[in-house]
Amino acid sequence: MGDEAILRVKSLKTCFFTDEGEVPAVDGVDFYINKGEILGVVGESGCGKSVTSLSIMGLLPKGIGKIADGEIWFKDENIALASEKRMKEIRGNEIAMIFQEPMTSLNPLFTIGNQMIEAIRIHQNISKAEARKRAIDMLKLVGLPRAEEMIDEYPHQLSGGMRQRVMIAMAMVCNPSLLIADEPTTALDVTIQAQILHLMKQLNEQFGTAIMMITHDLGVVAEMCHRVVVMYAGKIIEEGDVQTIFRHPKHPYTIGLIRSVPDIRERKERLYSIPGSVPKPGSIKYGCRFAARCEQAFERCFSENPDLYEVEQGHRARCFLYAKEEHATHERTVTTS
Amino acid sequence: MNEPLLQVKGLKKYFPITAGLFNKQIGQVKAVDDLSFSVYKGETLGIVGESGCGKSTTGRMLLRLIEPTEGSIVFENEEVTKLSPQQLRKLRRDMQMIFQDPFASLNPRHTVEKILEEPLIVHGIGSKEERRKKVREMLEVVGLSSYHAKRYPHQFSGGQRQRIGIARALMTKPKLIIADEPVSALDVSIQAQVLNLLEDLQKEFGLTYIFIAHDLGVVRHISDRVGVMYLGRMVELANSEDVYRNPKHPYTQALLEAVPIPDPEYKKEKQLLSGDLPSPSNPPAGCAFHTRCQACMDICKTTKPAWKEVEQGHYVACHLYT
Amino acid sequence: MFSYTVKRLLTVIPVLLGMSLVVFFMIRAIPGNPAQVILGQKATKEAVEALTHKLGLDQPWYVQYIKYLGGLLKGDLGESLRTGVAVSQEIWPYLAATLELSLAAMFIAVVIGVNAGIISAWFQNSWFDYVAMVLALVGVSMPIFWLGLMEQWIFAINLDWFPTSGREDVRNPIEPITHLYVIDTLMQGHTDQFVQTLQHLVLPSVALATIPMAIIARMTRSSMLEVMKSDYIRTARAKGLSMFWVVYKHSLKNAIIPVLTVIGLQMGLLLGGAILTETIFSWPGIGRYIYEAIGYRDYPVIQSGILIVSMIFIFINLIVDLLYAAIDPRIKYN
Amino acid sequence: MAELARNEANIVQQEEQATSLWKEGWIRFRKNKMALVGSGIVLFFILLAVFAPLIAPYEMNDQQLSMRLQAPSKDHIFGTDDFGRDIFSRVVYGARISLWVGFFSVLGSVVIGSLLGIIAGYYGRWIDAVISRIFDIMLAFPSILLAIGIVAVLGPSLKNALIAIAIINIPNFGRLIRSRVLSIKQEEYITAAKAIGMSDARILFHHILPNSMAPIIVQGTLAIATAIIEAAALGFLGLGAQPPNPEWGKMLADSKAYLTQAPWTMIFPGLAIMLTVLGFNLMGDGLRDALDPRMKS
Amino acid sequence: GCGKSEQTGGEKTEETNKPTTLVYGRGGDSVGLDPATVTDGESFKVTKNIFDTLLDYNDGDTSIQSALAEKWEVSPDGLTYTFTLRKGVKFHDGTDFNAEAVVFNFERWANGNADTFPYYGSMFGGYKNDEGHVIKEVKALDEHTVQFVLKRPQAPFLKNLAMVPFAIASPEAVKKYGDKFGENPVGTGPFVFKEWKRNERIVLEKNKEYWLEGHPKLDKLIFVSIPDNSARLNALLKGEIDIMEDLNPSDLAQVEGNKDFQVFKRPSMNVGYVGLTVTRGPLGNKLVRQALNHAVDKQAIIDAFYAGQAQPAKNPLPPSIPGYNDAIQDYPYDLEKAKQLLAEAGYPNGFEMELWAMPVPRPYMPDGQKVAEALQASFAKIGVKAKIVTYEWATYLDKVAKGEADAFLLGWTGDNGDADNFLYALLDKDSIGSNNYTYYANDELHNILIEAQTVSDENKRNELYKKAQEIIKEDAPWIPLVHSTPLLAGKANIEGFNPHPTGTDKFTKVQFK
Ligand SMILES: Nc1ncnc2c1ncn2[C@@H]1O[C@H](COP(=O)(O)OP(=O)(O)OP(=O)(O)O)[C@@H](O)[C@H]1O
Ligand SMILES: Nc1ncnc2c1ncn2[C@@H]1O[C@H](COP(=O)(O)OP(=O)(O)OP(=O)(O)O)[C@@H](O)[C@H]1O
Ligand SMILES: [Mg+2]
Ligand SMILES: [Mg+2]
Repeated sequence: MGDEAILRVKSLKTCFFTDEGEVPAVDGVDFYINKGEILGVVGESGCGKSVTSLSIMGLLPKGIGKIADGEIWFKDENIALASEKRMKEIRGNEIAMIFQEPMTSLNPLFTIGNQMIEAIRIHQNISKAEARKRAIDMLKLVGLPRAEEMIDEYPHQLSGGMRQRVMIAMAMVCNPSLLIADEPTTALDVTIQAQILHLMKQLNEQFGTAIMMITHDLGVVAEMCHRVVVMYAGKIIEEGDVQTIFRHPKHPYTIGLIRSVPDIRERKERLYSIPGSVPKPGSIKYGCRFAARCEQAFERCFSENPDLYEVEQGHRARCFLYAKEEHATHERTVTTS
Repeated sequence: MNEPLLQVKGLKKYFPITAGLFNKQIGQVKAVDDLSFSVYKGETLGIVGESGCGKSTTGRMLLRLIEPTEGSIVFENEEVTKLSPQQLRKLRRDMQMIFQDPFASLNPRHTVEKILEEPLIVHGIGSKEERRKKVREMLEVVGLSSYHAKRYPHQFSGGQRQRIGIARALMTKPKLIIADEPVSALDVSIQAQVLNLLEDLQKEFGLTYIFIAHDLGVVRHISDRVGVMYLGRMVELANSEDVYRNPKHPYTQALLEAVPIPDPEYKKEKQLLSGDLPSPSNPPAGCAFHTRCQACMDICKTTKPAWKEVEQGHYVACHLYT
Repeated sequence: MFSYTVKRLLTVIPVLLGMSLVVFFMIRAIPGNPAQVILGQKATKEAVEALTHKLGLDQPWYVQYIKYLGGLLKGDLGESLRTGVAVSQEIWPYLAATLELSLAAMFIAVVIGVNAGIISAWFQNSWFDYVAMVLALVGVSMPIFWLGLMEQWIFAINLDWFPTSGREDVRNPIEPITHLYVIDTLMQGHTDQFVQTLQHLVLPSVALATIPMAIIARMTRSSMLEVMKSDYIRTARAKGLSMFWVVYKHSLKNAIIPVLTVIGLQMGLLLGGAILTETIFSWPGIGRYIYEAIGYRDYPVIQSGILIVSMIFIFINLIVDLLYAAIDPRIKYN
Repeated sequence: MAELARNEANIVQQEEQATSLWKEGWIRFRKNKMALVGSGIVLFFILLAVFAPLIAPYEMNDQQLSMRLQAPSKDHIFGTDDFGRDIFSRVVYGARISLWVGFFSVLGSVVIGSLLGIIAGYYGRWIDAVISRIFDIMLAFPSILLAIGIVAVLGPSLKNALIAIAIINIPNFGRLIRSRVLSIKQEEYITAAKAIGMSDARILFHHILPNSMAPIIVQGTLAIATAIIEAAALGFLGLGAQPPNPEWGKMLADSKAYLTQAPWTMIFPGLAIMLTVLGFNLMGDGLRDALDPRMKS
Repeated sequence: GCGKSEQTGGEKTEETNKPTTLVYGRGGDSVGLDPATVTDGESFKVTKNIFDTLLDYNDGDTSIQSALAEKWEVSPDGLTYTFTLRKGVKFHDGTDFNAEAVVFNFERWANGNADTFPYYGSMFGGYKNDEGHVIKEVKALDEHTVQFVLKRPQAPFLKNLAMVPFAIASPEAVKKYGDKFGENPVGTGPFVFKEWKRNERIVLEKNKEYWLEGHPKLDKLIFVSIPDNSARLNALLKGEIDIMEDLNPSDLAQVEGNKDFQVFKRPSMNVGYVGLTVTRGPLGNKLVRQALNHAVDKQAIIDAFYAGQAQPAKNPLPPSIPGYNDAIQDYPYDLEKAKQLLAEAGYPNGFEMELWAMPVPRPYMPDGQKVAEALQASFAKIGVKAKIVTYEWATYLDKVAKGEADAFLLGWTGDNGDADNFLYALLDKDSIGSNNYTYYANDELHNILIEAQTVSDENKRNELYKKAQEIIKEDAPWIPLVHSTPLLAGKANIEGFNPHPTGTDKFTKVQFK
């Protein structure tokens, strides 16, 4: 599988300089995305999803955060080390990104067309008129009505859903091989969310664009993604294909997460809930970061850092329960209700 | 069901849109447009709908934090809309509110103790000693510790803050609690904690809830009955089971279908709603939903559908059921 | 937009009315009879009384006020008590002098301030940022009258680079057309005078520019930082835009809006508040004109002068508001 | 089950002290180097002012006409002025005047401005309209002219200069507080307070006022800086402190004639103004970052 | 357009290569250029050069010399004055100067009032139909002879005629411009009015037809206003102006030390004093006033704030004026004596009072505040605590005139060099409410001063004035401080500039070397 990988992140560590010193927001993250694949990245707020994506794009706020360690292989290039010039070429062209807030992600003072044409002309040496045509085509492609008029309108004249479509159009305009979508639908209403997800899936199928889908909504993951990585407190704690993760989650956190989501299909008697709350980044020095909230934690969890143990082919979990040596003793099956 | 605790009839709120030098009114936002429902003692009435459909406005009008434009609200046989400011303050002992944003709804400069004590002070309940004691008890009830009393809101996590908000609402032992999206700002794992807490408290204190949310799963989980709102109107109201298993209104159906299900094997055919939510300042004539409705008929474009009980306890406003 | 402008101008009326009332009473509360002042220390009592009567200063205040207002409505700003010349006619050269000075100061302030702010924000926490912001803080802390004197001492007296005071070389006087000498000399094609005009402008306008420059730099910086944190800037960068474009196209246009307010405000302040600088550099400007009129109790000049300065101030703010709309499509004044 | 739910929240517990926003602000402030430098400068001048009699080597008004306009030397480190008075001593005593004017004029503006601002912001309607118009009128005046006018009416003296400065700064505070009140009124915790049946007065005094304090303190500190310059400007025009008071602006005006012959008479008082003002500005900036991160502008 | 020229040194004529434009820097602008209607010195400085008077003062003092009138005769009873006018003189507008023109001017003034022609009224006792009007009639005997007939003798009549306000204007121009004559002055003077830019400059050009042969020397005379004394000095040092007035005494050394510049000293005809308002508190006591007189070290003040360019005053009028009583001994600087007097007056521990300081510089008081500070320090030594108070100038005069000040600084520059213009104007009880700010009233003094006004015998008059000064010295309503020498500075190559004691200078003979 690895050979098809378009992006491969290796022990990425990203730190922020805060009042408490250098705090790792992302701490040794490994994952890959295959060509044409939709990878879901789930996790609760603050676990480092956005930071991971910004690290890949090389868009960490300068002077505030930096990649402290690790490699980011895009195709055959470690872009963690790439120059700003090279990154400019990659951004928007080979890796595109869309953000959570469609309301604020477009510059309010420029027309849609202006912003799209700009995106095209940075990477392609074509005339304004041509670029404009491309932009209109793209807007049509993402299902916007009145594309010809809309291109001269300002963002505030569009609804949230329309803006997110514009964002997608802009991201797709150079036909990137990877699209990073950071919670693209969180700010939208369900009915609109459904439209956008549908659109993305369509684009993925049509153009074979790999998508890194960041979300905290397990429903979205289940519906969209081929493979999933689950993040917790700056680390990936479980990884596997979507069926496996939802059917046979291994890590206690993943299990808890899946069980605590109310289902619209039927009413559970009582929700399962993970006790406690997410630790602040950098606050846990030793052991598994989930140990304090974990019902199955044992001594080792508080003192040692677990690795990402392979549970089966392509399914890994960061939990001592699955550490190879002790695999037998702590066997445990979990079912989602 | 027993007798209703709260009865709402024909409730409306039109916000004026003003402009210009003399604040001339140039239009109005029909935030809530003719709402009628009842809430029974001990139940949880869920209200769902997309953003801007008037859920919060409704919740606030019930407490008269926003003055209704029209309509009646009867709480325990008292007409809320006619109360004097004095009576209103008394009413607020019995009706309380939990807010969506656990960050904004607590005064950042007050200690938790002060925040929780204030409802008691305002209503002149107990001596200082008694009040302090109550505060500590209440903290334990919502799952915090008494030593949290001296801290300030920003020293708590979102979930903890929401617990403080809940504790504040409970201080005066209200009968009805209006919870306006109490969990939508929280992470899934914390959301479950708070939902569980709310359920526990309901049992313990015999509370009645109006639970406002846009997450259909959450609403289903917590509500006995569910009302679905669209553009200031209620389009469907029924038992939670009925709404989710047997949605009648095309909007409800579409809404339920749009919700992503956290189960990769559950594949369903979706009929996506086209288009966006119309603006409440300029709602479509007739049935407000007709612009996006796949079962739209001619009558829908001109005539407002009536609010009708089509099955036992199942109300729908749709021309399909006339 | 037009109707908005009209409406805004209408709201100005009560403000101006209030101001005229305040000024009217304030200057009459200052002890001292204009007639006495005009006639000087040596005037006889009779002469003073006669002049008081002639100027109508022995009438009840409301009569005087109503007359003044009546005049204003007809566009009559009154006549200077001292010179007998119509204020409307007399005021322009002073106003022009101040305008020229303020515009020059603003030009310096904006060009340097905005760019310093941008670069500081772009290279946040760099040495440039650090130095620029310390300088800016020193700038806002500067008593400009002191700065003006120091400039004179160093650059005019010791180094002899610039003239010490005035607007022009008295030996080579400029024939005024608009009274904005930069324009006048250019129109007449008198390069030597043009250069002279600029030389005269340098010291006072630099002194005047200091504070606005500092404020603008700080404002631009913080506004830029705010904007550069925003989602759409991240979007722009994610598109692969170079930092230069991001800064000068996407960020600047957004960040400039609060800066515009400051520019408008400061421009207004310069117009009426340059008294000290005008005094130090013997600049025949409106601030000094009004200040001296206070000394002479020249009521019409004070009243109308302040009113005009304030009107310009308000007018500039209106222009700033309209500029917002031009920059920001979200703002629609209708 | 219920028990479990209740204790869930406590599982991850960091033993934290209760820290109010004030305390947090203080902690942030302490880390801000520039702010500390500013506070240091301000403290320095406050100490100068307080211990002026101990620090100043000479009586500030001690005229020695034989020692006129002496350049800085060991005996007179800042030189002497045209009365042969020791400039250093006068600058030291001048700190008293400038700080006094700065502080009390701002206090006056803050008290009156806040009162008007609160009334306007809280009661709204026509009261707001009237007060806001008054602010508009005052702000439309070129402030230095307004100050000059007020002093002309009252007569030039330090006290009257202080009053004039206080008056011209009223609308700034009034507007600040008004807008704070308006925005705090929109905060959800105010709705929450209303929802528990709290009276308007209590909301005003327990919620709105305390939450307006931070910007007042920040703005107040910065306003002291401005007020010191304004006082010096009035002094420079001869409309402020009267002789023999060693007000810095007045000292500048008095020695303007000696600029070429005895520049030290100008340099030191000017530097003193600049440094003090810089101190307050630095401190104000630091306070803003620390107390009111939202107000950055 | 404007003539282009080299930057510094002004315009230079081709042949001689010496500058012919003189720029005169002064503190303020003129109010108007019709000398009869204005009262301010800044206006007179200009009109003096546009207009001529019948008679003029001699250089350096206030004795009389001929001007437009070549000769004059006075009848023995002192009631008839006959003037023979200079022939061939033309106004700048080309009309002839003649007796009719003189009559026209005097008629014009006499028909005015205190508002229109203030100086006329005060110098000639009123207007046409007034009781006190001195001039009975002005007649043109022929083309070049004018006769004045007075109702009663007026001692300073000739000196009055030489005052700038009574300059002869072109009747045609007066008729033509009416109210606007003040902006379009036409006279017979050495310079022709060219342009006036308010608050900046007034430009005069050479009157090529001037009656004084070979004069004026300059082609152009420009008056510019630079309010601030130091700024004006800077302008001079930088060559922007050629002469500046009101040189700060403190800058004297600097100018004197610079060989490119020279200092001009204007002969003193002024007095700077501390008024002691006799109606206020302790100051009502003569002994207190005398004590304060003893407490002032005038020479020290002069050294510090007049750069030595003044002489200590003991009388209210300067020594150059006839009638000055040099026999009077000033109160010596004697603190013990002062204390003793205070104790005698019942204030052994002194008292508190206000000391008002002038906010504006005047030749007799270049820096009121500083003098006040020095006085404050002096008074403190005898236990009198003086609080320095100041007001904006107009307010200051207003309040002082109302008697609101305890002790106050003020001064006076003589208009015509007559003792009456000092003693009566400043200290007679008739002048209370106008220029007698101390509210000092002494009937004996009053009688003497009134008598002196009508006596035409010079010696008799002088005796009366000397007596008056003794009374004033004893009553001590003032502390006379100084008779200052106003300082001007100019380029070293200026010639023929002799500042006149009246403060208005004619530039006819001024030129660059
Ligand atoms: N600019 C920053 N400065 C300091 N810390 C930061 C910054 N941005 C992010 N962090 C820290 O990095 C951690 C990870 O943040 P990140 O934004 O990646 O979370 P996320 O998983 O995207 O959460 P969300 O679901 O809320 O978007 C957070 O705990 C946050 O405190
Ligand atoms: N004070 C107000 N003035 C004018 N319009 C208002 C006001 N408050 C709410 N509205 C409008 O009323 C409509 C309903 O608002 P409301 O807050 O009740 O919606 P909601 O259903 O709670 O939405 P959300 O899910 O976003 O909280 C919206 O269109 C909103 O813009
Ligand atoms: Mg994120
Ligand atoms: Mg809401």
